[in-house]
Amino acid sequence: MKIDYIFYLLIFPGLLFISILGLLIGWVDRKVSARFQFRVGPPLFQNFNDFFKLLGKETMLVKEGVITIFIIAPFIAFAMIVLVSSIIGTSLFYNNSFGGDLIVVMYLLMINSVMIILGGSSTGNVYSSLGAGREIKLLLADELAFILICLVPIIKSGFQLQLDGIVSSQLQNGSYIGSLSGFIAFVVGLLCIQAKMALPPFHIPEAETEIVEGPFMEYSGTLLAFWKLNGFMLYVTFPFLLILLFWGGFNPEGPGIIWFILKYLLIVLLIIVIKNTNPRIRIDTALNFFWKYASVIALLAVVLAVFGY
Amino acid sequence: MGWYNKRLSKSIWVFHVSASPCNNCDIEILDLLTPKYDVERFGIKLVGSVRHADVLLVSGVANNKVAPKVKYLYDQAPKPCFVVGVGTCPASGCCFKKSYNVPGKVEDTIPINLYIPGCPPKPEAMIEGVVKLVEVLNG
Amino acid sequence: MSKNIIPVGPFHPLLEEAEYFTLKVDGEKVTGIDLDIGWMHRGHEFISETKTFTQSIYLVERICGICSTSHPLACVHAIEDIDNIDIPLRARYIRTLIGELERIHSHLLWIGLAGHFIGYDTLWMWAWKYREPVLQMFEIISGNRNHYGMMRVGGVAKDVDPSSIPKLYNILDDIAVKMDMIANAANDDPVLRSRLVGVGVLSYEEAVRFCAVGPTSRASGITADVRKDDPGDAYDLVEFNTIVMKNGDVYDKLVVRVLETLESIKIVRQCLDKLKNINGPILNDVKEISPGEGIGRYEAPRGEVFHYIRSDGTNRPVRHKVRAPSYVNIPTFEASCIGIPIADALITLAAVDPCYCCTERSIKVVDSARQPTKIDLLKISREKTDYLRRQINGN
Amino acid sequence: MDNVENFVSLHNTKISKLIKKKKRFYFNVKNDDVIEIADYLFNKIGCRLSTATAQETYNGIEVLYHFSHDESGEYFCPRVIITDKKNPEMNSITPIVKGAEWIEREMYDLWGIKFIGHPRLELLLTKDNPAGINQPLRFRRES
Amino acid sequence: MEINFLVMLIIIPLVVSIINFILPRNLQKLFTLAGIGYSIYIVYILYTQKAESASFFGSIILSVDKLGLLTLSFIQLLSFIILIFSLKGLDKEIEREYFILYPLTVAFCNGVILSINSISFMIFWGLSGLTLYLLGLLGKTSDTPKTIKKTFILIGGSDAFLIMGFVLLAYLNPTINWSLNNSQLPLNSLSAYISFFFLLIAAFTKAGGFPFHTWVPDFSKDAPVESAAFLPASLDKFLGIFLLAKIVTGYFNIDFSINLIIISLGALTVITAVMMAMNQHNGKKLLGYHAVSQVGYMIMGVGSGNVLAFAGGLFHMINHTIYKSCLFLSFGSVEKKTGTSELDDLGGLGKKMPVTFTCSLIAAFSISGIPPFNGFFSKWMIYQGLFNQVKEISSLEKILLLICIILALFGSALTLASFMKFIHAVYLGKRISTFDKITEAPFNQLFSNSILAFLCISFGLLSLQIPLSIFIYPALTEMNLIIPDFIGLYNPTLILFLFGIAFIVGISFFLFSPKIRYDNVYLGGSLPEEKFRIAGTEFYNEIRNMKPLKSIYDWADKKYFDLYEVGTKGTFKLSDLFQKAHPGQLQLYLLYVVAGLLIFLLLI
Repeated sequence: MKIDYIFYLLIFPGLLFISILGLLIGWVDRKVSARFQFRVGPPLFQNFNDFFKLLGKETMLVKEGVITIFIIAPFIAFAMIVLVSSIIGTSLFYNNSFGGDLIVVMYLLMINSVMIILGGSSTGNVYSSLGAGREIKLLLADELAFILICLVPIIKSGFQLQLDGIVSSQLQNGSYIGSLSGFIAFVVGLLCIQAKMALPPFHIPEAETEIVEGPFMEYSGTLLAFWKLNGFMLYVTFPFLLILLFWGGFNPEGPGIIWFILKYLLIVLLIIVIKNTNPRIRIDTALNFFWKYASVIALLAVVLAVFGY
Repeated sequence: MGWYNKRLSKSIWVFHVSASPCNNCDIEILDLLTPKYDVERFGIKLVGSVRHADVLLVSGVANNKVAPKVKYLYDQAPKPCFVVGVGTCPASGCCFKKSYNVPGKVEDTIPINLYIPGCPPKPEAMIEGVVKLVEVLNG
Repeated sequence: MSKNIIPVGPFHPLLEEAEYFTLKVDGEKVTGIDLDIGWMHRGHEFISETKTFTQSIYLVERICGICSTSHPLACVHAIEDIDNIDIPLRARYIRTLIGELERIHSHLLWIGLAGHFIGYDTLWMWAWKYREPVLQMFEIISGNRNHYGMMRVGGVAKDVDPSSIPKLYNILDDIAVKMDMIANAANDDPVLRSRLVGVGVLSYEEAVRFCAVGPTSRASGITADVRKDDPGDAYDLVEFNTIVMKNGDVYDKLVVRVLETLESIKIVRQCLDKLKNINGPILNDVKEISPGEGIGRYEAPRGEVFHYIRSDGTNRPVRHKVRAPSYVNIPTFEASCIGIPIADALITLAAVDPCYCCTERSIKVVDSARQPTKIDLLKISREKTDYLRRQINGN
Repeated sequence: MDNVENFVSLHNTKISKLIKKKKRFYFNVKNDDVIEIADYLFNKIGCRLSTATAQETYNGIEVLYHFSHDESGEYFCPRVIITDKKNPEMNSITPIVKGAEWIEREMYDLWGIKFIGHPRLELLLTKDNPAGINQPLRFRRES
Repeated sequence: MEINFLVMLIIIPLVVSIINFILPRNLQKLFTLAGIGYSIYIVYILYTQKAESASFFGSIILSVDKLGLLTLSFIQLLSFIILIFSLKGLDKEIEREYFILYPLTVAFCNGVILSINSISFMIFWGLSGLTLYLLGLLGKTSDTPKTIKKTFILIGGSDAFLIMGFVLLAYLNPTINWSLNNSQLPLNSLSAYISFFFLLIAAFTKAGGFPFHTWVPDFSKDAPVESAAFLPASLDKFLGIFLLAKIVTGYFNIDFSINLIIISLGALTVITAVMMAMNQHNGKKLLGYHAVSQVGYMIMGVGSGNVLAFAGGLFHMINHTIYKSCLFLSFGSVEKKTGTSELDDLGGLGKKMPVTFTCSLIAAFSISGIPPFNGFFSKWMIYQGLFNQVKEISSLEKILLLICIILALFGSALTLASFMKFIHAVYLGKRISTFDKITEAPFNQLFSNSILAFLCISFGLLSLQIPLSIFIYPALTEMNLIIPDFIGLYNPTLILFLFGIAFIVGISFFLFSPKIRYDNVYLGGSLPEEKFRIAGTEFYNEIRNMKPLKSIYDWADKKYFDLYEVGTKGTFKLSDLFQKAHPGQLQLYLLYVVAGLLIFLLLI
């Protein structure tokens, strides 16, 4: 059994798969954004080049900072994303959960933000500290709505917490996105993952023109390479999670694989469209938006789900 | 090293150092990113933090006040880091070189690897300069 | 209470230039701002020792790359003001044409950068895409994208080629369509409005107190436009409106700039119409400047550019003072940035379209290279003698 | 033009050497009167302070203010001549016109003119300058 | 005579405390250590052999069941670890009193747990409140007397409720004769309800549950940090939750609607306390609010009526005492070194105190429920239990319970946020130059912190193997509660193992790129001056200033939600009224007399 898990973790759907897919999807993002802006955009392997170039660069450490945290933070976040992705991916592709259920996944997903905060603020840089503060506020903002939308599939599957249970329940009874509450939750979930990935309009923590990339300001070389990679890997993790929770998962029979790819690309495309048509909002606006609107709508979805709509 | 340089040549992240210029080179540098010239297709990206930079684009004459900061900035950049002087100012001092507030050549402050002359250089010239840098890196 | 201080600069990606603020913050709220400039100060005094009037026009062009026609224009106005030099009609139209094209390009540049500052890169790219044709027009007219070198005392250096006018018309029509689109977008876009309305308000009273100029003051309700108040060149011959808004927030500054761009397109079109018909000289050759003082001003994209030139009859100015619009607009940060979040404060900092190169120019063309007159020599020798005598006497 | 005549008639004891050019009025005032004149121009007529210029001549240091009356496009330019070149001092108008703060700081920086009553008289452009530039725009004489 | 170990558990600390009156300081420490060590040994013995109950005055007074044993063992363990921490570094002036009071407190707490008779329970309960008061008095801040008075009044009030509750219980159930054996009183009369709620109030006040929590943060702020770690963070939690567990399983037989009320109170505790904690500027007060907020999870678990959640609640009680003591103690080390507990003045100590920082970080991760630390496991068990519960109830109840679950889940995100601020303000960020010479804490403090941090990790990873199967499950089986075989899919060791593999793969990239350079902080070219720092305490100003929350926070700042403050204010208002009626004028008194006479006559 353990060998299987290591295969899941390292090859498919874990490390190798999501890092390569993530970098490629990152290219799709950059390319489509460029087309939005009447530009040509980068070549296909641009993100790979960026990554390997950063690996070869010098790593700068801050004398006064807490260096250990500074160094291990990106790798912990990296390992966490790989782990979560392989848990989600295994449930999707093999219909087999291991390691944890949805609550574990929800808590594990917070580690990325935690590591950004710890790594960023370990240097004592004021911008990083500001960015860390914004990151944690953003986490708070989207977490409430995210918890609420995660409850919808739990309720609809008869209080199943296992990911494979949610998938198989959908394979039997149809995707939750077809129901009213599922659809509402999916839309809110799309906004939540936008915020969780810190993409525009929620790129508040690393606002380049305000606080100079925020927590990533001091990072360079290999460590920065891994932060960038983490960011791209989230392009895989979160859409997969959304598909798993709301959109019927992955049906290995017949044209299921094509449907899956189309679903995935559609979600990525929606993310890119939202990304390119909005300015960065303020952190208090984000808090207001998520707490006063998105969460209320998500709560509505939860209530609807309880009553079976 | 060759393999690495090849990667570097395909992914140049530039940081813009404005060392008391007249703004024109700066605007033209930004112009490079915009739809008409779009240097992102060569993998060139403008970054906000010098820690991420591969190339510093220096414009201006580096007056007394800003010169030590430019030097400090260069020290803080992770190596290998190349410096490109954009415009006539870093190359010769343009019309400002006799001012009381201009300490001398920018070259005295930080080592400059490549000059792109012009007041301001056309974006095409800058792209050519970057291409030359890439050629140097590759071989 | 708030012990937290954030340095902004000298190399901050907010602005392309080196600048330095220290923001006092309480959490995300800005409670105090301190400005430190001088990073761009190039001090043209010693450079200019050998510059003649004509040369100094090219020198002031290098004050700032974005207002690279406003400074020369104000400079030649100042020189012309000394002797009341008349300029030919065609030259007046050409000057107005160049000036207004510059306004379009500068405002588009600001709109794009403002988009960049609020993290709206799509707006940035779109605005700059539509700015390219303006630069193309400059290239057709003057041969340069940025430093045009068009101004001369008594006229302009280069004529507009009549054969290129239809081409200019075409490009202008293009720009006009795109500008209409941007104007509509700025009016309707709920996202932009939600981000910019009510941000960084500069009230009318504060604007008066700080003597703000240009779009910064016009967004606060001050009706001041040099082009109307003191029309030089062809501004009294063309029709246009002064755009004034009331609220003084960043959104109003954006709207003022967008609408001004539309007005500029109107003016450019009128100039091109006239240039088709008017023929004549473009330069009234000025042989020498008599002693005296002159004030020249011009409404640059950012506000009033002010040049003061004093001549003593030689071919070099005795004193040449430049006051760029950003110089008076930048201190308004002290009024508009307090009490708002950092994210808003930084876009407010950018909203006056600050140009530090202009601010810190300090051009002073002192005549230390001029030949001292007989009286001066006498005076100096007397002072020297006095000095020596005191030395000898042992004081 | 009404403004000017009113102004001249009100302050005819305080101004001297009035030069009228087309829309530009240059006149000399004494150091003691500059605050009153500035107050009148800024608060009564509603002029905007464009800028101020200092200049060293052989007679002393001249400080020339430029007040712009935007409605008519007229310029009022009061000129103060400081004769003490070693230790130039004059009254500051910053308490009346906030916009003069930087202008006067710049003059303090580049010419060394001390503005009495300025709320924050610090170097403006060459502050923290490592080269130690000192009043660069003054005449430099060897002795 | 055969030694009764139960009596010994009370007698030995009591004797240690009495002898400590006369011993010199160093011997005092040794003696206390030996005493507590011996009580640990007794607890071990109690595990291995069946304990006999002790009888006095003809009735069984002391007895122990598995739940009590579980509580006892952790009381001894935590007391021992905190004692090691206090050996060195305590303020010299209070050392003497501290080492007298310390074993006394342990004795009384043991007494509460061991009592099977309600009278002895009440006596020990009251005495433990008294030692809490005395230990709090050792604090040195200017607010100490006020705070301690408040604590004493609240705790004393809760004692009164406890007595009334027990008296009512005995009145309703006369057969048991003041004994606390499982009476399983059904809630069918008003007096039963009153008795139940009186006991609930006592448990809530002791544990620090909403709305009787207000003494905990103030006490944590003003008392010495050892006392704060010892009492509100550890022992009082044991006592309060022990009583709550007894109430809901032993004394009363309750139905689900009561459970729902308790769960809602728990969720309210979680969310209100953590919202208050987020905006604190004093480190100890922040920790105090978290001590309250975590009680909410225990209340939710223990009061839910679901076996799994009950086990989770008990487990969370153990976990909470471990990580909260660790947080208090490590912050105590910082406070002793720097001399301040204001978060605004601290910062950047992670480099100077690496071990303390690591322990603190692990405890912070535990409290915010980051897998695979222990806090997560117990929270996860509670969620599992609640999700099992939610299947079987009506829709409206479902929605209410789901909202409670949402609040609890979101509460741990808020906890995380609050601790990110705490960690940032104390250990990360920029250090001010006065702290440049600070060194690591003394060995005994490091030792106890490390033990606690180690417990956090091991209880998280081996939760099924060690704490659950050794301590908690036996207690549950004794109560005839059946643990389901499958409690949910979460395998901490597997997760850590796989995480470790991915982490090693990642970090090997770094190890193979040896080009490393040390440099100053990059601040856009400006030099890293000392004034350029973010304290981190203002992180949540946006939340503080949000529209509806702002007014709530303002009210909270004015102490409108503090029952004690409202009560005192009300009392003073009332007495003011009476005072005004007595101005000392003879005529007025005469008028009163006449008026009273008139009323009297009219009434007759």
